[in-house]
Amino acid sequence: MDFEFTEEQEKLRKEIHEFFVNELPLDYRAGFIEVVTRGAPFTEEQLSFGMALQKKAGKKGYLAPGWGKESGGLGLTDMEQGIIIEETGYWGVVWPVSLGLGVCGPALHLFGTEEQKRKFLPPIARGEVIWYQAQTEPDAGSDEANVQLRAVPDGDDYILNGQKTFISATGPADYLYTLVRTADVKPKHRGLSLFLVPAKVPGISYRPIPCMSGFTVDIFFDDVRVPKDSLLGQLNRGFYHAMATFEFERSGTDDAARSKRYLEELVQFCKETKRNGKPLIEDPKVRETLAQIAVETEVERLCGWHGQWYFAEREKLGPQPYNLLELIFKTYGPIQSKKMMDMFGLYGQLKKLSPRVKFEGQVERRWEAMRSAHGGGTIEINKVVIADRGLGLPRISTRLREVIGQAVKEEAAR
Amino acid sequence: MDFEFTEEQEKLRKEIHEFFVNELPLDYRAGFIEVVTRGAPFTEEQLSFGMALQKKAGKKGYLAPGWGKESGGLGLTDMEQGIIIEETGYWGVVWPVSLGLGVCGPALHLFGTEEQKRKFLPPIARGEVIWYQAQTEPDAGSDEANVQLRAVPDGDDYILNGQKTFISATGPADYLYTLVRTADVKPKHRGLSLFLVPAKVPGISYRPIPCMSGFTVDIFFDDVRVPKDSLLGQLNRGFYHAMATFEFERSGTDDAARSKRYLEELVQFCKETKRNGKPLIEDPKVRETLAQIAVETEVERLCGWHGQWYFAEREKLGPQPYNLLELIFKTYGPIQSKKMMDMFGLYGQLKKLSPRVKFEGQVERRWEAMRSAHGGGTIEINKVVIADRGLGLPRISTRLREVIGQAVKEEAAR
Amino acid sequence: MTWAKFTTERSRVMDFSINEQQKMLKQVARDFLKKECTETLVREIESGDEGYSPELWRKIADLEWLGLVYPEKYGGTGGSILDLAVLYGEMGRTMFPSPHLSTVVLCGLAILNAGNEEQKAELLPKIVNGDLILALALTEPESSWDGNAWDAGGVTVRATPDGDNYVIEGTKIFVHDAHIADYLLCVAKTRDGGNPEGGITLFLVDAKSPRISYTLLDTTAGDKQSEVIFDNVRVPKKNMVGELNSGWAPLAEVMQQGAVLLCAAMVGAGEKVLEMTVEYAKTRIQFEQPIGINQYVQEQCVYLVSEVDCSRWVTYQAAWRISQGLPCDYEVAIAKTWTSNAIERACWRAHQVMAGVGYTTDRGLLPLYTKRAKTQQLYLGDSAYHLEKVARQLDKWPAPEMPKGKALGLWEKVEYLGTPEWYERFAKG
Amino acid sequence: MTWAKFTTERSRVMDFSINEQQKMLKQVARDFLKKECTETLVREIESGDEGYSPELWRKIADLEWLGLVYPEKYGGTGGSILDLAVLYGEMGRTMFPSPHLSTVVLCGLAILNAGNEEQKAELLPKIVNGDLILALALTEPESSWDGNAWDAGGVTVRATPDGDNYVIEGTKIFVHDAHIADYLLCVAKTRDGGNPEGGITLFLVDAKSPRISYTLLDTTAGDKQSEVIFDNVRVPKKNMVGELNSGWAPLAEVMQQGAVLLCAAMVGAGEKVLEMTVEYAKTRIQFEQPIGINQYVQEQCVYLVSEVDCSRWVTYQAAWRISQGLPCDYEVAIAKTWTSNAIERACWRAHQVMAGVGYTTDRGLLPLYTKRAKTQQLYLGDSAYHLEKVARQLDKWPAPEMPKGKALGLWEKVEYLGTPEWYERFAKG
Repeated sequence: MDFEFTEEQEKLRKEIHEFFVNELPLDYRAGFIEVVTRGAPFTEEQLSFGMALQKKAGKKGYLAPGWGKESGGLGLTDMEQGIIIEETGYWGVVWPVSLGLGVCGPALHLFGTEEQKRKFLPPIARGEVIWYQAQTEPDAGSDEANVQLRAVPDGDDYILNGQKTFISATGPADYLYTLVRTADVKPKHRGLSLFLVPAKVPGISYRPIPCMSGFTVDIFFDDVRVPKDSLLGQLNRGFYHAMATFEFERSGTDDAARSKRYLEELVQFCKETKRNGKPLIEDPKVRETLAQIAVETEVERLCGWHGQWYFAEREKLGPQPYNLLELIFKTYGPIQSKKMMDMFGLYGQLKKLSPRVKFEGQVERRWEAMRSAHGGGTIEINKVVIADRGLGLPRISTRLREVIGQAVKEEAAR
Repeated sequence: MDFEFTEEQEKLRKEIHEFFVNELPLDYRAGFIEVVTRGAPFTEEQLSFGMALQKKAGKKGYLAPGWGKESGGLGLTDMEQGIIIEETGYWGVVWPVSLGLGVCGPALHLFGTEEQKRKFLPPIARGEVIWYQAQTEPDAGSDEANVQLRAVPDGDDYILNGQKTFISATGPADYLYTLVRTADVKPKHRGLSLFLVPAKVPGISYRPIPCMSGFTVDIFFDDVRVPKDSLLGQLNRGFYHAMATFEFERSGTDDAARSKRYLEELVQFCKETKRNGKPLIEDPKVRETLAQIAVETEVERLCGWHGQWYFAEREKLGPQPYNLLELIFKTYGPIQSKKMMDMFGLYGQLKKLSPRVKFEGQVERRWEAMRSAHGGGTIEINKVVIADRGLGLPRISTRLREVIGQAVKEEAAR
Repeated sequence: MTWAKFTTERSRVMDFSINEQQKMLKQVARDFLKKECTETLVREIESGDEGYSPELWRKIADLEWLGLVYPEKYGGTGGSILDLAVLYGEMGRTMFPSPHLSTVVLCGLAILNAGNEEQKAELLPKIVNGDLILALALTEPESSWDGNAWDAGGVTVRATPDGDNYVIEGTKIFVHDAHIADYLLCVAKTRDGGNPEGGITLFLVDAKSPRISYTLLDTTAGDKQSEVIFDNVRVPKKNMVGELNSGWAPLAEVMQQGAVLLCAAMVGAGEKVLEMTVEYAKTRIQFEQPIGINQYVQEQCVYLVSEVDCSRWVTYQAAWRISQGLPCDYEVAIAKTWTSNAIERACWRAHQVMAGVGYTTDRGLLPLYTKRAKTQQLYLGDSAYHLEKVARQLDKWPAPEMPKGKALGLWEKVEYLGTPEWYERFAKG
Repeated sequence: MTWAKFTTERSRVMDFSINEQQKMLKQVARDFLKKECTETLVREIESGDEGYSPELWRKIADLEWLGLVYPEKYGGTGGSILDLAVLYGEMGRTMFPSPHLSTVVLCGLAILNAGNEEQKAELLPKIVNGDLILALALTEPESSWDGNAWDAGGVTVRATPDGDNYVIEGTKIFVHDAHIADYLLCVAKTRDGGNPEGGITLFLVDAKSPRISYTLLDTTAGDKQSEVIFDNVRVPKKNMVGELNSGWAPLAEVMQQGAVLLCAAMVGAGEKVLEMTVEYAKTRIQFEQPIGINQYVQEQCVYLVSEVDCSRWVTYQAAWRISQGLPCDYEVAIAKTWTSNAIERACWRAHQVMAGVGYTTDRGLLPLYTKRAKTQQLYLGDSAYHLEKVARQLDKWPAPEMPKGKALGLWEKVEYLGTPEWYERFAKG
């Protein structure tokens, strides 16, 4: 058992830390850096800053430190990767290419041809491109296998028709990583395939979806022609490929680090700001709130590192049965954000740009973002996964769902 | 709309109030009166006090004020009944005959023969008897229709064999109100019947089940012979009869009144007791806790009265789609009891009879009782009922459950 | 199914239903708002600068909504706060954006209760006709931070007599509807020392007076709240509402009324959010089934019902008591504490069910319901504030009455656990 | 399924697994306790007066559990607090009732750290051999109520020098295992004024001394805690452990160790409760299906896992840091705050799943797990106490480091909502 890092690892951490200290602007705010580097980089200036920073980090190999050097990585271990991700998270930085790094990259490693790897991996690792993960559809949310975007073979090509929705748009995309129906079979999971599609080919169009916080898009595919080598992995194995890749999304040391930085800024604010003549941090209720959040943040940190460790040890331990990070984050995050906002009384409702705003409106932004925190699936789906994979509780399988669905319909018709 | 009572109703309330003020002993404690009048009247003295008080109340008609005079009631309306129940609840009194009053009595009114009514109702209303509601079985908990206690006709009698469990024992029983299988059919609900059985006939035996707080028993039926007129209502309609009667269990103005009295005593304790030289009630955290409980208690009170009002208006409004009282009580009760216990620090763990105990150990008792508050069904079953009857959300019907159960089994066998 | 009737008759009291006139008012409001207060309009107003629709304001004047609680002599229809609560439920349901609370309730009722006959005769009919918009200037930058925004002790804006005028100096903030108001009802400090409640005076200030400046704030809900700076603003003495130093009592009363009406609006919004959520749960298909078959979804819906129903009961109880002129401090504080939190939770539960669809701001109004609930939670005292008001009632509770029967020592010696004494006798006997 | 291996090698640090020796210790303990510490025995001890089994105490001495963390020179095996945490996990799992924490950790380690060589040589081997039971007398009636039970400031029991003796006067309460102790380690005040931590001295008091009286308390968990009254009890000066007025530092250290070990015991109990609950969810049939198919039941089980797992990580982190001699104030306080609450919640969730069966006290141990968790939550500082300790660490946090790059004004002017500037270029381009 060990809860610290080697000297070399600490040196690496310091190096990354220094990188951000030197590269991030003086007028940085943890709560808003995301706006530049992910979320919705709003202005052109924000976007170019984010891309420039990403390329600098890519040049140093910080984006994909665990990938081999031939793919633009540094060939470091999972633990070093965890450290770099944690440090990146601490500064609130989420790379525009994050989905390329966290989803497409792993999928390419696992299932890509040598040619695909050569073509796609290095630009991702260098931070030169932006990928969208185009998975959700109007009728395929929690039910991820219910994909209707359809690919039909046509000579050396496929023709794609259909729609994706709620796709996180971290900047102007270069490529889409997308799950497509290639066969009508039952169970429906067995007729899906993964495709890598350039974002701006004829027939693809976009529509913005303004959201409570952040920005997503609809993507429409209207007779989109892509060559056959756009297929990633085996035909009709796409759902299983995506699930296998999913494991790589589930470990993360950045979430807690981001929360920690945010908490540090809030604690500092509470030390510097007085209420009724006394620093806010001396108010018993504020004190209790901050300490409770600190406890939860530490728990979140250990969840993240446990996942990272398990991932690193996976050959010894087998696939990870469950990961609690998301459950903890989605359980405590909304409560924390409410408590923080309540601390600010009437001022809690002021947005970033409002006159008289306090703490740069960070509590308002966070509260709003946490009202509907379903990125990566709802917490309910998370619970279903833990109950099934982690605990082996009886499971409503796909086949069973079909039986039930049919029976419900019959009963309704009676 | 009206949230108060008529002068006459207030007079009635005062009368009941005076009754309890005069009859209850000086050394009364709200948190423990239940021990005498329900729960587990422990000593013979407690039992005889409880029964004597019950008979006094019965003589005045306070036990079943809504029943007709021929049945030992006062012929008052549902609202007056609500007032009497509320006042009784305020003093923490739960009559040993409560299940007779709340369950058997209504069932007799709804489904009993004239002879059964004549025979059974007046002794209940006079408080001379104790009834158990013998419903739960080892394999019929939430699944109330899965009853295995079996009645087989034999000449003019039925012979009963089987077991009931977790039966609240509010004193030595005179009669059992019990749900029995009288036919093996599908769906299984259609083969059950209600029986009224003397508690001490040959073949019935009891086994104590000590519980976290309170006391329940197992009841074993070993070739118990009862005459055919022990049947209440129609043969094989018992489940539906029980469900219809269930409505009478669901309105209740006593729960909140009991909580209120308890809160009043706690508030008083917090005024009289100092911590660090200041009355406890001036401690911001204690203050917040007490006020929050007061808010929830008022909500609980209105839930109870809304149920009572709806019940009184049922001919105009139709059957009550749902009742929130239990949901609220079972949601907030455990949290309240924990918060109260936490207020007491190390002293919170002291039981009633311990040296150095504070507030007579009432917080410890309540905490313990609320750890496992499943009387009247788990909160989960309550949610299922509200989702189905109240909201019309898709329902897993009995037939469907059988389909699923079968499919799960098949799948497990694969 | 018919129920056996054990009891002989019904009682007319403890009645949770609204009466026939209220039902009619509700229906008219529902129909009107459904037609006029569309989603598009709500969005336009949210993103616009005015924060209300002058055209609709005129229309609701015609519907007599602006005079609902005023006496007939001022053009009103003499309704009660309970009637108004019914209307607020409907306005909350569609998030109807208007300065009704500011104008009619917080300022108008303060004038009705404390103003002189001349003020009432001049101003109230104008309010009723929709010709006048008023805004209450109470909360201040310091008090809003220190937690006494709604207490007399938080008022530092000062009015100093100067000839026929008073001169008002200081800053108010979070003033709803100030940017469109004709007059501000300014709560000013006019005496030092002593109980602060005895040193408050209300002034009607012409909103266009020289030396007043306004800055719109940018809030969660996009509602229109302003900072208002009074830089030695001169107000004629005749604009004083009520007596000198007697402003707090009428203000406290309208704040209670306003708080309950905010609750009523939240309840109406909660009802709509519940309907949207249950509808979504029934119609959204995933895994071949409506998602509402999942207990995780049912759980959210079930608690949504309980949040909304309980909020309705505590709110209507408080509104009824106000309407009856009964003591209501406890009930109002409970209503605002509970409802503020309950409707926030309700919205959160709706988001859990509606996930992505509930998250978009162009495909439904859930985000706006969520954010409005937050503003309403904060306005006229947040939960913590009203919880302390509840606590102050507990302070006043008398010691619980003790019975008078002979002491029996029944609880002295025995724990209640284990097998009771009588059991053996019963089981074996 | 095998995973693609992107990375070249594994790191040896940040390791959540226990080592081989610890695994062995765990297995031996599991087997031993399964055999010896049966449900029947736990019940007997709970309802008995002694609160432990002298026979098993002897046996665990033979297993070297009493000397696990002592140096070899005193008969110990030189293990770490982390090793002991592994053992406490197993003891917690079966709720093994013994005075181990009092004797070996709270008193024994205090003697090891602060005692003189003579005391160590005399007492520690006896502890290791199972010949000595000790109890820590720290908390007092007033301090336990006022919230400073675990602070030096709460100590009022006074020791006054008198010739070769000290005379101890005052009352301690909630003293675990006092009724069976050979010696009490009494925490006494020996100086007035100044920082209270500088006026505390530890005394070994012969438990059979004249003028000490004991009263057993009746607690939730039926564990054995006593009130101990010192009525001018004479203690020889040589029984002072450590220097005069220097008792607080070693005491604070063992209290941290004890707190973490309590957490480890709670984690072990939580693991068992989780297993019982999941087993019940899988095997209890209602409505023709295992109840675990219901999401309501799954929800409880899923959170049970998270409560237990997260508790394990915070606990082991704290134990590891103690074992490594690293600063651990923050981590210990977090461990005790989190685990105390988490295991209480875990037990509550188990009750929700196991309903009636979990409620009976003769068909399973769930009620006792629930009640033990409560005692352990309260002992050595409850959640509120440790939360304040966390807050004191926040007080010491430095200001967050700010970056040094050129200010870019990227956040100054723009809200982040709506459609971003670059979108049109991208979508249309």
